[in-house]
Amino acid sequence: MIEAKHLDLTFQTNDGPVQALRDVNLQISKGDFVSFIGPSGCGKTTFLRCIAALEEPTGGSLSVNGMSPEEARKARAYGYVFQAAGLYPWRTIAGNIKLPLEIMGFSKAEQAEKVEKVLELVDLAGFGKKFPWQLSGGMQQRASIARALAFDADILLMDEPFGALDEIVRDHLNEELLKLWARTEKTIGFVTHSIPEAVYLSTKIVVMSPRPGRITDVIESPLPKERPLDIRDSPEFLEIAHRVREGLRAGHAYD
Amino acid sequence: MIEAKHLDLTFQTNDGPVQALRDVNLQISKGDFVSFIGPSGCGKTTFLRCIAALEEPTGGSLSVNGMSPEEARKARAYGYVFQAAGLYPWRTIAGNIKLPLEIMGFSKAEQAEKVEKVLELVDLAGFGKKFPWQLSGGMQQRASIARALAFDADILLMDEPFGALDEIVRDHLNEELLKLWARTEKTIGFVTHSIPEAVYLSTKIVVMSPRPGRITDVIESPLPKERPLDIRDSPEFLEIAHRVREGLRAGHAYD
Amino acid sequence: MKQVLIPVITVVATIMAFWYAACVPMNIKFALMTAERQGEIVSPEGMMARRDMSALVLSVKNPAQWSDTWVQAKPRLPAPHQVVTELWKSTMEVKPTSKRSLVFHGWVTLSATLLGFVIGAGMGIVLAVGIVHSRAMDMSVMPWAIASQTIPILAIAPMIIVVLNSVGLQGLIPKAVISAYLSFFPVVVGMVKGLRSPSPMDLDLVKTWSATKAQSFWKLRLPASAPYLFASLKIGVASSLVGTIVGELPSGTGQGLGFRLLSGSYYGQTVQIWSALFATAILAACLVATIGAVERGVLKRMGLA
Amino acid sequence: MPLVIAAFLLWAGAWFLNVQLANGRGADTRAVRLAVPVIFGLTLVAMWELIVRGLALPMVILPAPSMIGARFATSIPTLWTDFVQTFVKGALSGFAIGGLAAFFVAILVDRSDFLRRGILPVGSFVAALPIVGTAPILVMWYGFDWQSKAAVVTIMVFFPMLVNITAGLQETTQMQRDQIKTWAASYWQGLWKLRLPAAMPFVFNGLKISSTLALIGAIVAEFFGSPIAGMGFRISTSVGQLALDMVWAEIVVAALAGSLFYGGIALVERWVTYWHPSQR
Amino acid sequence: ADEVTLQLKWVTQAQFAGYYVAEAKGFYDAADLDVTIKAGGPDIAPEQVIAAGGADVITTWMAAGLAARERGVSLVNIAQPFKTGGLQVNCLKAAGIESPEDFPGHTMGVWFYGNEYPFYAWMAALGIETDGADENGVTVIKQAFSADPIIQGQADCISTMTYNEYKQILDAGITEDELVTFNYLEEGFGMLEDGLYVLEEDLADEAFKDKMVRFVAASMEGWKYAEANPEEAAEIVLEFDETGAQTLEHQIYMMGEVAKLTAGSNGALDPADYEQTVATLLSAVSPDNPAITKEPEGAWTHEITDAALD
Ligand SMILES: Nc1ncnc2c1ncn2[C@@H]1O[C@H](COP(=O)(O)OP(=O)(O)OP(=O)(O)O)[C@@H](O)[C@H]1O
Ligand SMILES: Nc1ncnc2c1ncn2[C@@H]1O[C@H](COP(=O)(O)OP(=O)(O)OP(=O)(O)O)[C@@H](O)[C@H]1O
Ligand SMILES: Cc1ncc(C[n+]2csc(CCO)c2C)c(N)n1
Ligand SMILES: [Mg+2]
Ligand SMILES: [Mg+2]
Repeated sequence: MIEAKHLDLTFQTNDGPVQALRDVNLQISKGDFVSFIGPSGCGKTTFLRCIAALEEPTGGSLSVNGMSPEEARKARAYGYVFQAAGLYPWRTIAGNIKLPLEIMGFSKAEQAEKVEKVLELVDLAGFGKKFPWQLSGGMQQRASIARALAFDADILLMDEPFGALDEIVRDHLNEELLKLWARTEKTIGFVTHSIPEAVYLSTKIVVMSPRPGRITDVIESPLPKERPLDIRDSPEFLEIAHRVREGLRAGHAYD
Repeated sequence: MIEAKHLDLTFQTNDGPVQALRDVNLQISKGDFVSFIGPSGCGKTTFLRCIAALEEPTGGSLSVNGMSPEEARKARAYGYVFQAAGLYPWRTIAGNIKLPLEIMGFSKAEQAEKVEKVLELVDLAGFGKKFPWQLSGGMQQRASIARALAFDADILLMDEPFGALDEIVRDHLNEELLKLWARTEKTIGFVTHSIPEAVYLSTKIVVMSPRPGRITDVIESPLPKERPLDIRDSPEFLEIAHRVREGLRAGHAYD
Repeated sequence: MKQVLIPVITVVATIMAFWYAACVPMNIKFALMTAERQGEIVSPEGMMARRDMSALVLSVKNPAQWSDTWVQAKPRLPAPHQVVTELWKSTMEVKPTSKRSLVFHGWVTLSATLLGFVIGAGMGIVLAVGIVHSRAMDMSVMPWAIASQTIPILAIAPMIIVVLNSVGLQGLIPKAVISAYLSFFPVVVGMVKGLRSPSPMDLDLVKTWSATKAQSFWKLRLPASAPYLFASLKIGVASSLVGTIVGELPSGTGQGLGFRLLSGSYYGQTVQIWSALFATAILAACLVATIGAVERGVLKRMGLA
Repeated sequence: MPLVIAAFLLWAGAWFLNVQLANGRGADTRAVRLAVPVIFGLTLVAMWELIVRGLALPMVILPAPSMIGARFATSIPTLWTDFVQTFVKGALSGFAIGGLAAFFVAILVDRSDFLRRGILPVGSFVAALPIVGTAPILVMWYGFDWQSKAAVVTIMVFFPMLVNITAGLQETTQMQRDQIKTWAASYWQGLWKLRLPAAMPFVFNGLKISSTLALIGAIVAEFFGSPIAGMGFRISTSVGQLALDMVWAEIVVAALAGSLFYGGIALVERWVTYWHPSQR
Repeated sequence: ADEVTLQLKWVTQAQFAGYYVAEAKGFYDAADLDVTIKAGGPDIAPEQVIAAGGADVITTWMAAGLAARERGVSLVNIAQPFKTGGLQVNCLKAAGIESPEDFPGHTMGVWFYGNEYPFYAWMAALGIETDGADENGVTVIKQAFSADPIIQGQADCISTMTYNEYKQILDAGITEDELVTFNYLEEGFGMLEDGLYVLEEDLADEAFKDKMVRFVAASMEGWKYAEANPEEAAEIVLEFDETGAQTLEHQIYMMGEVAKLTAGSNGALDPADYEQTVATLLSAVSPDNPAITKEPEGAWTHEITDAALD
């Protein structure tokens, strides 16, 4: 459903060209939960941005639902969650979630209804009238996820959405995200630096390595769809985590 | 060597008083590696700041090497590493490391020599002439650690120094930090959100809980001083991690 | 409130003390001359003997004449109470519609200032929108906007007035044009900064929703620029007032604080100059405070304050 | 009339060219960065010439650029003396005095919160006193030569500089200040090693604003009394003699000097604050 | 009624009392004219205003009028209500000045903005340089339009008008016998002040000419009324002053002095005075004094006054 073939992307910078992606091949099917993991600068963000048509590949081909990413974006196929919550401080939580709906031209009634629904989904019912800075970091991040969910895009792209949160909150949001995914059957692309997080969430883990950014390993997870938090102590889990770690080390600057 | 007795700290804010620390009792001996873990807002940073005399406790007593924290600071007992690298962009890496040395009045020759030494220690030999923005986040963080080490303070206080790094770099720096600690016998106070990190590094883990901030558990680690990275898969390790997680959960807002 | 009031009062009191003290050497020569004419003994005697002496020395030698330095009709430096009295007389003791009233002149100046400010700020905003959205405009207009501000406005103000006069525009409009010329620049600079303040991430976000240029302007850039806009509006309104005053100097229509300022200087009426000067500063302070109040209101409603 | 139409056609053509250049391939090269504003400026000048000729405006209303250029070329010695009198003696010295004074007061204000809360509001009120009102007073006090001009400039420059330096000194993060505290640095060490360097972007912002103010202030002050040299003197007397070409020649000098001064400061800024994200 | 716009050379004051009186007393109305009087100011050049079409008729000094004529603004003097001029130089005796020979080595305040022509002509005739005070030169400063420099001790000599700044010096406490006064007229460098000028091309139009005839006649009626009733004239001027800054006392004084200058004129230009002005200007052409470089032609006419004074 998302298909990258021999994807290349080179940035022209003052210091000369930087090859951010080289010969990236990947297939993501509908309903997959794909994690991207790899050291800083390996091109995870760049790849996600290519999918969302925020970046123009310089080589190879990329199709989304059989369309070009540009067309898919026009068809509003994407919900994108950035690393920081990125809520607009001059809008309330509800106002922030409403924003993409206004832009996409939903009616007032639909807007209100959808906002209500997603706020509930991320456990923020009742906080709609607050401004972002009146909420804790974790709550803001959930609001930002709610915003990406509000217009029911098929594909959810999340770039280190939980990077700034503490472990307990993160665990909690991981659980919630899995539930949501199970319920909605969305396709999710997810960037993280945490091995346990990647293993816990994904059906497919893509390990990348830098200079130039390329895919070094794609691991299909044998874990069941139903995943309690303590699955993380199971041998299968540790086994996959080990494989991811090895893959990472191989491509890393140290060692 | 550091001793807190019935320590209280209340901030006066516009919305009324906020009790950040309540009845905190803790003894840290010379050479200890103490980690502080706990949910956001539980007072970890505040406690570290009290030790470094950046915050004035409103009750109880706190002594460092038998002096008041203020006196200890004047005696330059502390190396403090903040969460963000906080390097000055207008100085090179070497210039940044030199800064505290200049302030403390070391001679030029001593400065150069010490800079050389710590740059080596954190694997940055050869990067002295670069500016901070020319380095990756991980390298910046190491430079900031080097700066805190340069003047050989007895006590190293580190507030989430590795929070912004990816897992592999973090593992690497954890190893290095342990080696350094073993070699120098410094006393280290270390704030983290990561349970494995806390367990891996510490001789003593302090679990805190918020509203008001207090210590809920102090765990002495039975792990040996020599710790290879894969000690993290050992049962003792998992056992301690479990105890920390339980302690955290007990004090956390969720559940 | 108290945290601001006490320091301000202290500083003002200090300035007052210095001011009264400064009046002595500033006005001593005239005081000595009048005293001598009235037969008092001053040292040294004779106006010409004093002409080239330092005012400080004269002040020290003649403490008896100090009090005379605070009550002269046309002093070099009027004493604070003289200025305050004149301000009071020309605002409170005459009808606000009388041409002797500073309220009347203030109103004339204010109306031109407001018109000029609206034109200037409007132009500034439009230019900024253009600059942010068109690279060609950004590259060509900005350097010339800076250069335009290095032109001494006082030099071209008379020409602007003469030219506008000849096409039948008089009074308010020429002043407003000059006032607009001075106020557009800070607004352009601040507004460009503000419209560019959304981070690349913010911009990418609306892009993922396929927002049009207009949508991302109204929903993202404009609200994000609000704090910058208000900061530059405050500078702009102050410049606007300066512009109006400059426009009044040569215009000769005779109404407005600027004209009052100058006509004071033709006739050596220092007290009148100073009171007009303070009236202008008070007017500026009020304008800035008004914008500040609007700012607080708007930003509060936007959740930004 | 045909000339006027030609002017607008020229405008349209040049604008089209600029749009092409600015959105074209080499838009980031130095040459294009320079060419676009230059083309814009030249177009304005050409339009001016065409319109003045087209409408046959009398010279005493608005001289054509060619006349101004001719006058400029023949009056270089006069323009130079005026420039020295106004810019070098009046504006530069006032600029330096005002900047230094602002710097010292900023440190005072920085050391005492009481003074900050007292001086800043009063200072902003004083700054609102219109220059055209204070200039005659200062000429009365400091005489007709450049000293009174420097005094006017000092007053104009002082407050923007003070505000910017004070804001700049607050620019460091709490973390940076805490950090330097853990090293037990003295106030002056902290100021010198941390807060001043951090304040530099603000200081330069203030310098840039002040640079245009300084020249304008010096010129304006000359309207209220001057020796028989100086840009303000020449402008005001030439208007009376209806030598509008001379007036504009002086305005050109003012704009040139002002822009160069501004550009020079921007260059130094680049060099001093090389580390700031806006310069990278 | 026919509309006429008059641009004055300076701010509203008794110097222009005749026009304000004619307006207030209805003399213009009686002549079927609707006159707009525009006050001037320090940076308003009436010659520029009339060239730009902002006025039908202006008052200005003849030197400035002739200079403008040479620069392409074809001004023509149609009437000269001021017979003599009020421009003078006042010096402090105490500074050691008794006669023009004493000027060198001193600082002199001069009005520029087109008023400097007589000064430079005079200095040229005296052989005094104007580039700095030394044994045969003076330092010239550009005096603002007030008497401050002599009062503040910044200059030893300043320019004054008999009817204005001179009184300010006296008011500041300097007495008449502490001052020496040099009147330009008496020194032989007098230049006609405050004449009425229009554009030559306008004069080709008979209707315009007729308007001007009525205007000059009514204005002269105003002047004569003002001379006869100085206090009432001063009050009228005060009425017209929009700044509210003038004082009655000062305007009465000014009216008294101005009356001395207008007394000898019936409105018609005396060609002998014109000749003297031109000769003075031509005698001292220099970069400092670029008023005129050649004998002007057609710069005045008696057509209007001849008709008006019938
Ligand atoms: N706009 C750009 N211009 C030039 N180079 C860029 C640009 N964006 C990214 N790069 C470079 O491309 C490479 C890949 O960057 P990318 O942001 O995709 O990495 P990442 O895997 O997301 O890293 P991180 O974990 O730090 O977010 C890096 O070397 C980066 O410096
Ligand atoms: N300067 C201050 N003024 C008022 N309240 C403060 C201040 N500093 C901290 N607090 C409050 O004190 C409490 C403890 O804060 P502290 O920063 O020590 O938490 P923390 O454990 O370090 O949290 P985190 O993990 O988010 O860094 C919080 O409720 C915080 O809001
Ligand atoms: C533009 C202009 N300014 C000043 C004068 C000289 N002058 C004539 S009357 C007068 C008012 C004071 O008496 C002054 C200053 C002038 N002729 N034209
Ligand atoms: Mg990234
Ligand atoms: Mg903290």
